[in-house]
Amino acid sequence: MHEWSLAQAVVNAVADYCARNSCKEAEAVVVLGELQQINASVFKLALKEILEAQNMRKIKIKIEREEAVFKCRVCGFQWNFSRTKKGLNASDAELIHFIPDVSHAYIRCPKCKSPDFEIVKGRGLWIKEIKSL
Amino acid sequence: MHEWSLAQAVVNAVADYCARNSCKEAEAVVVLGELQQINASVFKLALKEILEAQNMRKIKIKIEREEAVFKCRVCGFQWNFSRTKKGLNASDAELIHFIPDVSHAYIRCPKCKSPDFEIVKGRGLWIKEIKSL
Amino acid sequence: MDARLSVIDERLAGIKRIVAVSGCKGGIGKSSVACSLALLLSKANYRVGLLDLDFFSPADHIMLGVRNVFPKEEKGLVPAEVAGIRFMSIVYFIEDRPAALRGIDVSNAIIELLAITQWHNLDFLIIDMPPGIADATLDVIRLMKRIEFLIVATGSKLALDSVTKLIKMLKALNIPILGIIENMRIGKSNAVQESAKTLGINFLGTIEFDYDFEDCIGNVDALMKSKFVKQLSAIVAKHKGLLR
Amino acid sequence: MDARLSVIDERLAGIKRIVAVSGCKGGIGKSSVACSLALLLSKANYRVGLLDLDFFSPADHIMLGVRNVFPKEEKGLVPAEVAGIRFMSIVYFIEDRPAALRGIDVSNAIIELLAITQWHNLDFLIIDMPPGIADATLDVIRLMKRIEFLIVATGSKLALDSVTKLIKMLKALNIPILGIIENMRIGKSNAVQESAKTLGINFLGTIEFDYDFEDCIGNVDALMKSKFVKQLSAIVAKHKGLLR
Ligand SMILES: Nc1ncnc2c1ncn2[C@@H]1O[C@H](COP(=O)(O)OP(=O)(O)O)[C@@H](O)[C@H]1O
Ligand SMILES: Nc1ncnc2c1ncn2[C@@H]1O[C@H](COP(=O)(O)OP(=O)(O)O)[C@@H](O)[C@H]1O
Ligand SMILES: [Mg+2]
Ligand SMILES: [Mg+2]
Ligand SMILES: [Mg+2]
Ligand SMILES: [Mg+2]
Ligand code: NI
Ligand code: NI
Ligand SMILES: [Zn+2]
Ligand SMILES: [Zn+2]
Repeated sequence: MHEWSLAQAVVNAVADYCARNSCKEAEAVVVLGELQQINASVFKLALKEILEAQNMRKIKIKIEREEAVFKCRVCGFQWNFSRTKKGLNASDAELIHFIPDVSHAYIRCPKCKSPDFEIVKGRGLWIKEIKSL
Repeated sequence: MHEWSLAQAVVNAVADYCARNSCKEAEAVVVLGELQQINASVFKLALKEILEAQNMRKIKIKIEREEAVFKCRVCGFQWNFSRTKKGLNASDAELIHFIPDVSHAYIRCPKCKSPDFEIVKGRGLWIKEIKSL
Repeated sequence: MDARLSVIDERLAGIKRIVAVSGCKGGIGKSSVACSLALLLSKANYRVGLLDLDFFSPADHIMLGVRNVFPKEEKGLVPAEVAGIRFMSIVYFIEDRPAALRGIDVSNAIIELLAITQWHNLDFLIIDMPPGIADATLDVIRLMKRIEFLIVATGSKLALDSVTKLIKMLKALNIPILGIIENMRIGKSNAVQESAKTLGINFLGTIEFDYDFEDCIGNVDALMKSKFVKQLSAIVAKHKGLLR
Repeated sequence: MDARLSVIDERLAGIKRIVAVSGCKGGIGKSSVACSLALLLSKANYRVGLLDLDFFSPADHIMLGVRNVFPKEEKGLVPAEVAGIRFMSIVYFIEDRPAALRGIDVSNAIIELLAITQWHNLDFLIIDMPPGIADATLDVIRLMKRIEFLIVATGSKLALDSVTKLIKMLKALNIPILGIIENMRIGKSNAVQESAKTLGINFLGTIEFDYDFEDCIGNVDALMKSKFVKQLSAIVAKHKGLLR
């Protein structure tokens, strides 16, 4: 349930935005990058709980998903997380869930075996947009 | 005259492109980032000399310039190289000319004094486009 | 927008003091000092956290003989407790695998760790820093506004050259420096003490080269009885105002 | 598109062998071995280049007592010659200033150096690597297809843990490893030799802890007469096929 800590990060970011823009109603679009494997229902529950506890019931948070794409810095090959995910056992995937960057210890370029790849997109959680309503 | 070595890099890149695309006439757009302070006339002369020596007279190379912009990772402040350049003496500027990244030893954020800034653009030479004619 | 940055202050709010043990050069004893200091403070009944930020040569888990523990998932990750110290390290996540991490990955992993680690209330968070003035050093400076540096150096010309650069940078940024500890002294040179003077830094004391230190690694009781820890303990006692 | 990448192979074309001295952990003697090896090979009449890629603790200029030299600008930068060695280092460009370089800056600076340095013909280019498996290590692997690694380690559990990770990665990538040199030996432990065996790596020999080594730093003649260099020289002689 470490999703809670990330939900709180999102709520704080929106609260900061509202404080700066003196608004009480706002909408944020949160993107969940595939590599971090956030459990969306746990995350939504946490968001709801935190928003209520902080009296921020007028904040709406939309959730989008982004697939994870890697690009090898050595051979240029590009691939999706879904392709390499099969090779990971559940406990390795769980460790990447906590710190997505440690994927460099578990995932290799399917073409040249290099661990030197870029996480082009879909690393983890980020806020695409916040606007006041 | 270390511009010669960078001119050769550009010619090689274009030659690689031509080899891959089996063409003899091509045009490249080279961007000179301000921070690297490349002497454009020296650079052009070197390009001409190398293209002739390599029998690549049908290659056209256009040169554009890009101003250098920094952004402080600590306070978020953004500024132009022209602003901090005044504070550099000629020999410091010359060292940045060779390795633009060593600007992190010479330039500080004008607002918070941090050396932890991003070179947002205008670091150095890059090829914006190559196309066969 | 990086939401994680908005929660880091809150995660650190229960921590009274954050001390980064650094020295720019590798192999000068940063990890040895960081672990020993954490043990000493814990033994003196302070609530202590230890964060190993050297992702390439994480050493603290070996030093403390950490085995078969993992943080607890509870509104984030609650560090495992080891010899009374709340301990967080990249080894939980990479174990003994090689991890090819470019600077951008190191930075992202540090931000993630700071955003999800629930330290709760601590008197001290000791950070074991990697060598260099790269992403980890720049990120702790950027993200932990209250950070203080404890510098380790050896008397070697090579180490003094690197540490001098780090100190110059910290001073220019007005970041508090608790002082400098000389480590692995063998001869009689006063080079570290003199450098401290020239740089205007508190010289805290000397830990001599301890020929038996290697045998204590991995065993907390043995460490606590080592000459190394005894000398560090004397340094801490001598500068009581510094760490409390 | 990064044009610089298109010229690196050409810049390295005149170099017969490229040897990276590495070991993942800091302070194990990478710089001491790299400089001494360059001196030994140069004395044996090989044409030798030395590239210091540790941008945070550059040590080779101190070790070799380099002063008041700068590369010559001639169709790029031609390294200054120091004790018969063509020497390239970040210190030409930053001198004694602290340089806050994130991984992306380190990577860019390495690419720039490789693109503009005119080594001309060399029998050996020795690269003094920084600690870690970060940008510098990943870039030399990526950009220098013919690279070979010479590993340095000490008998400490901490050093062996890090070096093991590096070796595992290099082996998985099929990068040639010349072997492992044990440095700073004090006691009688065979830990390095045993690790070499377990990892299937050539164990090349031992350099003992040299209590007089520090006094030789900065003086090439003194270095050449040191016990350190004598022991390294014996290792090189014993494995003649390895470096020629
Ligand atoms: N005072 C000392 N006497 C003897 N060995 C020491 C001493 N301090 C550190 N060491 C040893 O030196 C090596 C480097 O120390 P370490 O704490 O890992 O340095 P760093 O974290 O700066 O890289 C380790 O093998 C450690 O056990
Ligand atoms: N065999 C040895 N005996 C004594 N001191 C040594 C020996 N090898 C290296 N040193 C010293 O140990 C320190 C670390 O060595 P260095 O070559 O800088 O390591 P690295 O490049 O791996 O960080 C330096 O002060 C160096 O002078
Ligand atoms: Mg996570
Ligand atoms: Mg240049
Ligand atoms: Mg350490
Ligand atoms: Mg070194
Ligand atoms: Ni979770
Ligand atoms: Ni020039
Ligand atoms: Zn690949
Ligand atoms: Zn700033």
